[in-house]
Amino acid sequence: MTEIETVPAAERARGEGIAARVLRIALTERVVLLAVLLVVVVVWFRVLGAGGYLVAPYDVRYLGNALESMVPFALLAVAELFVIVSGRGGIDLSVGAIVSLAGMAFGFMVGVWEWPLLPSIVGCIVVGALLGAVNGALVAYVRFPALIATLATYYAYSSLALISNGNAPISTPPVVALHSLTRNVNFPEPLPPVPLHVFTILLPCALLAWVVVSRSTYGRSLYAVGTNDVAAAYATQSVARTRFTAFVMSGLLSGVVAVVTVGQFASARPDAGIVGNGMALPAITVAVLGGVAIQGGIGRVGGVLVAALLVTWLNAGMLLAFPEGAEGSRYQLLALGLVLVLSALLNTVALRRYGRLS
Amino acid sequence: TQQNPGGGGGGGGGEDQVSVAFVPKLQGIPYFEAMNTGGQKGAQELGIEWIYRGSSTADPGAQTEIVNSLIQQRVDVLVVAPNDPDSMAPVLQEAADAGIKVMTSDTDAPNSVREAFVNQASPEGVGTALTDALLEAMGGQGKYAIVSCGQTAANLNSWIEVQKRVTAEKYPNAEIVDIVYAGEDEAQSVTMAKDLMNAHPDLTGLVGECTASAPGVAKAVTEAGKIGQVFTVGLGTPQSMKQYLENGSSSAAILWDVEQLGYLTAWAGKQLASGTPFQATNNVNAELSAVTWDESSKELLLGDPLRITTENVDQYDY
Amino acid sequence: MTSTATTAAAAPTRRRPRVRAIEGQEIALIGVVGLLWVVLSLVTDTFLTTGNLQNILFTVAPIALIGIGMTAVIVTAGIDVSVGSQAAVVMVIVALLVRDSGLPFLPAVAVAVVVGLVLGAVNGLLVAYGGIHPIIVTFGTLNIYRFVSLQIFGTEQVAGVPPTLAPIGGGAEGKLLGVPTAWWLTLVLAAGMWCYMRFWATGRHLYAVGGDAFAARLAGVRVRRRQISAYVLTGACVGLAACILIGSGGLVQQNVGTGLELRVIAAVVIGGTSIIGGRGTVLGTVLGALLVGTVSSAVTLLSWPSELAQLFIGLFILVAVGVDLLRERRRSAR
Amino acid sequence: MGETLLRLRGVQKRYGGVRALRGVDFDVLAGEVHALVGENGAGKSTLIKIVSGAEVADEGTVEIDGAPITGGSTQAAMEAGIATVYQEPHLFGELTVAENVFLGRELRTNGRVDWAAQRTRVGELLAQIGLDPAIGDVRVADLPVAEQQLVSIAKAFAHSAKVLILDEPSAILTDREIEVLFGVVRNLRAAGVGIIYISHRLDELSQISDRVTVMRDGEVVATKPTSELTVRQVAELMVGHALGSATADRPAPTGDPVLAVSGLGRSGAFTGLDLTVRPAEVVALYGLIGSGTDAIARALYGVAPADAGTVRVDGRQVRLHSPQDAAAAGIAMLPGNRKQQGVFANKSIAFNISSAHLRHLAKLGFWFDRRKERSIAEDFLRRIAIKAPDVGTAVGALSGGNQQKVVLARQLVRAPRVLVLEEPTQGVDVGAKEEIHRLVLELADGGSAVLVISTDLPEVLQLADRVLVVRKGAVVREFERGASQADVLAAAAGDEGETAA
Ligand SMILES: Nc1ncnc2c1ncn2[C@@H]1O[C@H](COP(=O)(O)OP(=O)(O)OP(=O)(O)O)[C@@H](O)[C@H]1O
Ligand SMILES: Nc1ncnc2c1ncn2[C@@H]1O[C@H](COP(=O)(O)OP(=O)(O)OP(=O)(O)O)[C@@H](O)[C@H]1O
Ligand SMILES: [Mg+2]
Ligand SMILES: [Mg+2]
Repeated sequence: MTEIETVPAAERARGEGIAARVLRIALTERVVLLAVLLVVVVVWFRVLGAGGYLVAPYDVRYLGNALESMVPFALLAVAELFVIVSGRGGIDLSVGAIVSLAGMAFGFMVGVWEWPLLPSIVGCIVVGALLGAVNGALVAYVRFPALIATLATYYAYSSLALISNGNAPISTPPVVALHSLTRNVNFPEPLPPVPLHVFTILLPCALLAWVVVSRSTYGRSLYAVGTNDVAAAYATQSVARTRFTAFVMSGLLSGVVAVVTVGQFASARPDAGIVGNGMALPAITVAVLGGVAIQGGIGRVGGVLVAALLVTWLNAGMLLAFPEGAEGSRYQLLALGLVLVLSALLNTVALRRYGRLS
Repeated sequence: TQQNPGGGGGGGGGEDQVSVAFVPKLQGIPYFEAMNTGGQKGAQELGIEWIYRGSSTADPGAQTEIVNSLIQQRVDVLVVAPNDPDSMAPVLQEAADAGIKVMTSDTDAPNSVREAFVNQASPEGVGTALTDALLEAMGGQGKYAIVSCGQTAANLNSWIEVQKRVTAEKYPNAEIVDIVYAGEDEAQSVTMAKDLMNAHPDLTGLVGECTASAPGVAKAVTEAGKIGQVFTVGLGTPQSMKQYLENGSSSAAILWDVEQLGYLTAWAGKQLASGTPFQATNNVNAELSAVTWDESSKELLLGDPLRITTENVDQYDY
Repeated sequence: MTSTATTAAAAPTRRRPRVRAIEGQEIALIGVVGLLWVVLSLVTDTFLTTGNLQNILFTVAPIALIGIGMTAVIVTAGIDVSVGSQAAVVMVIVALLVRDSGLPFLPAVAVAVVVGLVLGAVNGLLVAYGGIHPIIVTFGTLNIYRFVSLQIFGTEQVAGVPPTLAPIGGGAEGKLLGVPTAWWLTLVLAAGMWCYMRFWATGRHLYAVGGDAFAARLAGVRVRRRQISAYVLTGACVGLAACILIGSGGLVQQNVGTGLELRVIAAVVIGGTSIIGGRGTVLGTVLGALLVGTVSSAVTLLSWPSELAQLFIGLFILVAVGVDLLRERRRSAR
Repeated sequence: MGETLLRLRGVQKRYGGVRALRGVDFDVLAGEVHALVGENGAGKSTLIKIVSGAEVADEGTVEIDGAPITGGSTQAAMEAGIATVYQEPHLFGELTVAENVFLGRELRTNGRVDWAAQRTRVGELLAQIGLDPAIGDVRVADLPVAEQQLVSIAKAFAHSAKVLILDEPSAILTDREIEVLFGVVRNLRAAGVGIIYISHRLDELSQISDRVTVMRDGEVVATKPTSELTVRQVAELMVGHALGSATADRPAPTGDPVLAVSGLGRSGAFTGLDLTVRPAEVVALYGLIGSGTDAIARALYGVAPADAGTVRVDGRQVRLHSPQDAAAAGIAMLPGNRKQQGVFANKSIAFNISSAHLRHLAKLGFWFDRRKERSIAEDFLRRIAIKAPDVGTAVGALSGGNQQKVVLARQLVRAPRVLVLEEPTQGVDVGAKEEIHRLVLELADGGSAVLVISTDLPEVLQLADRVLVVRKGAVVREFERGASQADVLAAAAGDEGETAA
């Protein structure tokens, strides 16, 4: 993907030793850096486990299980990739709220109006896309700063989700039955059981997103618009539509996540996407960790997915390493914060070391 | 399955003692810490291992991850106070499939495979106690409002239903004028309580529905200088209510003996693990000599709620 | 920036807009807030009561106070999403000191401010010298500071905090001439900051840094020092706000401050501060906070379901910023 | 001429792999104007950035008045008496003119900024460079570009400097503004200030400079008194080889007009524009900055659509409401502001060239054909000597001239019927300039219509078959090939007394 190459060509042209090259790639290619980190994390926890420092084996079975919690964040991080790459401070704070609201819509379709499954899923995703389209219209056409528009819709959507069913979750039998969407599928040993929706939802969506971002003409204009929208306009790109579409994609993926969460929770919760710290901040964090540059025009689906996997398995390990009370979930916070800041620092070092143009 | 020698806290499956794991809704609020204390006490006396693990936010997703880690740990008994009963049901199913005995405590997951629910007090009991305590202070009449917490919290909502009914039936001259949701946020509940007092100048009562808003409404009354005009009761933990009980801004805190609830949970866990069936009434310990078991709903009932006032507040160190 | 003007064809030297003392956005806001207050006073007989106004002002104070720092940060094209976690750290430390070591008022405030300064400085240094985008830095520290505060809490929350800080709390002691002292404090600081950002050289430099940091550096502006100062100031404001939030004591929960950052940012952007930096004033921020506070209390006063509050806040953000957008567009169209 | 004010010895600077400076020695004497010229990427700006503290030299020394300055602090450099106008004007739209002029070095009385003093001082400065003194407290964002550039020059005169550096100040100035500039420069020289003057307009050197230093590939190839050099010699030193004469006399174009514009207008910008360009014809629109030529270009390309009149391409009337419309009609445009409107700096050459042809490069309507993209880019890399190792190189790593070639290449991928060029060689060195002219004429010879919009008069006269002079948004005169500079300039400037803005 030379189009997001940031290392001066002269750099590559200059003769350099293998070791130096490896170091350079590890430091400048976010995906590689993350992959390395991922291996380190897994190996490290295996070692801890072997040394008896974990309260339970950190084995493939457990890692397979952990994937369940990865799916929403991976998808939402990809959603953030679209909007952040689209540039001019693109960001979507409303994804969590969209998950809540679209999820409630899904709940009504399946659980109250008793639509069949497929139409309901489509319906849910469409609702998500529409909510995203509102953001897109505000940002791309009315030209609100993305942070402001999505902050506003975050508030609005969350409150609508709560009002929609008088604060109550929807968990009628048809909704409860949806849990089968996210059941584990077993494989012959030594393969671990893996949540079904990793195959039915995460991988297809990720592949689709990759094609759109990295292999389609839309992806090209997305990067162009995100890098320099004035130049993009002169290069006959329709800037507004490209940005708009990015937000629609974000909403659409949030709709998909809504389906997943309703399945996972076996109920449509009006606060699904906003309880605790909400889903938006973690998703943005994962996206950024995955190498999506806040100033736009830079970022890859691959990086984001690896980042999501890294965070998931790191968190899973933390729970076994710090069994006492809330220690586990606390150290998850610390780890996430440190990984984020340190990897960003590494980038700075890399850029200072290898030079970054404009 | 691989063993892990002396795995920190020796969680690992089936060896030495019975391990009972309790997952609270969230960590770091006195309520569940007290349950933990009681649980540990119980574990000591009953010779079982007590594991206590929770998230720092009341977030169903986070809770599921924790439960997964405990399933992975192959504990013998898993006890959960679910943030979201519906979403917990399937997870409990997975635990059961992994051969773990599952139960709920403090909050139930009705349509789940749990084999027992340790119920601190019936919604009926709590709702009535709250209403009675408040209207006693209000002189059996007047307008009052409820500051609840999470909009979706199942058991809070069930108590509120009872309060509505009891008020209507028992206190014709009393009226609930508003119900607001402040989240699990004390500062927010203070603000909203003040808003309510401003919105209804003739308001004479406030209920803090959870351990965050109970002290919250009392603080609001104190700051508004309306002690004696506006009475509050709430579902608060003794130490956090103490100062307000003493300055009179709170007439009473409704709760139950949380440590005993923890103890009972541990005891029930042991029973399940050893396959001993529950009796109609069970003698658990000195304080809990007659805990009733309802076979149909598979519920252990701790007993009647406590009314905590200046007299008895110092008996509780949480 | 120069590009903004490429559309402007030769405009005659006369009728050129001078810079005004109060920006259009602030006028618009004063209008909106004023209108809202008038309407509420008319439709409810409970809005225009000292009790209610005091409550609004007191609730708004911490948001506006942190907003003062946040305005500076956002004007330098930065952002600080860690303020909520910062507040948690300060509050637990101060609450424990006040309760367990009986720390008196002034020292307590001093401690709060110092802790805030330190937390802010960490952000500032990472932004200025770490060369990391502010939103990344503060997302990181958001998690880290939350961890720190939880570790200090331990398994407990801090209950039974004595009313040491009541003089700036929400109670009767916290009033001066019937107005919450917390609000006086906010007003004084806001006024000071307003003058600083308008008349002091380094204050103006904040705008230059936000406009184009590299160009500012070429012009001899101490870019890094300005960036750091903005985050440090925010930390200090968080310190003070924390004291207000502890106020007349009572309970400090482990989840204090969650979501605070969004409320503050909302106030700042409603106040007309450009999220891409280089533009904005403290006055706008205070008005923005006032608007948000009024809306959420109004919802209760009208006994509408409380979850509607957020809906209206969302809409008001769009309205307030929309007005600003139109104004901007007309200006650049000239 | 006085003693040495500025002395550089063995200065080296590397950007990642690029060696921008390889051991440069350079002196500036008191009271001299020292011209610094070189091809794009020769290292001029880098040298300047080091002297002014914006960058730190890897090796070598910089002395002011014999006192070595440690680089890396623009503050320190300024205190040492160095004032700089950078290549791209750096102004702050939200700050007033006065605040911009004194930014970082405000006039203070006991600590506080002395706004009154600044206002009076800025008034004088603005008057000096022929601007309305009253605009001192106007937001810069509210000024037209030309005035902004002048403001950025006023900035450099604001403080009494020992050494004044002007990096291509004339690049976007009109000739009469340049005259104002020269006037001020001469006064400063007389006052004993040492001035470094960077420009690609070699014809300026003889008017303003005392000595010339020529750089090539990060090295100084010559430093001589201006009097001892002809423009041609300088140019040859820059490129390192003898130059062929560029002026092509081309057959008089014939045939039906490719581009026919009638009554075109946009309120507030220009009115009643009639013009036709025949196949293989190059027509130039010449006007001072602010005359409206840029608006005409944007209207023809649909960026800022016209609100009156019609445009026909090959006889068909076309609707131009967006660049897409223009492209569909066969109109391509080379935008005037390379940095803002042209390049995707951190993206590859291939990306930059293909970016205007995504649909053209699509399979099945959405799949992007990266192989085709690559081959097209490599083809251009060969055809027009773009100095880059491969098409994967990030465009930001190239110097101005090479960036310009890439942006031009983008317009040539599908030979357009009409090519609109806005300032095609702004800030581009003679070598690259020749190259770009050759490409443009090639395209024209292929039967396309070319419309050049430039404020670089020699270029206009050299390139165009016909020159239309635009003033105040209307065509005031037309010249055939061979018109004299003086006539055209006079027509463009109009009668004395009115401001260039
Ligand atoms: N920030 C940078 N990072 C990497 N390389 C750079 C940077 N700035 C300049 N260069 C490289 O250093 C060399 C000198 O650039 P410089 O801008 O000094 O040339 P110049 O003489 O000013 O050219 P021009 O006449 O186009 O302004 C060029 O090869 C350029 O690509
Ligand atoms: N973004 C940057 N990239 C590279 N170098 C920088 C950057 N910002 C500053 N510097 C270098 O560090 C020096 C000091 O930073 P700057 O003057 O911008 O802020 P400052 O407050 O003066 O920093 P300090 O307090 O460390 O002097 C600058 O003169 C410049 O050489
Ligand atoms: Mg410095
Ligand atoms: Mg240059």
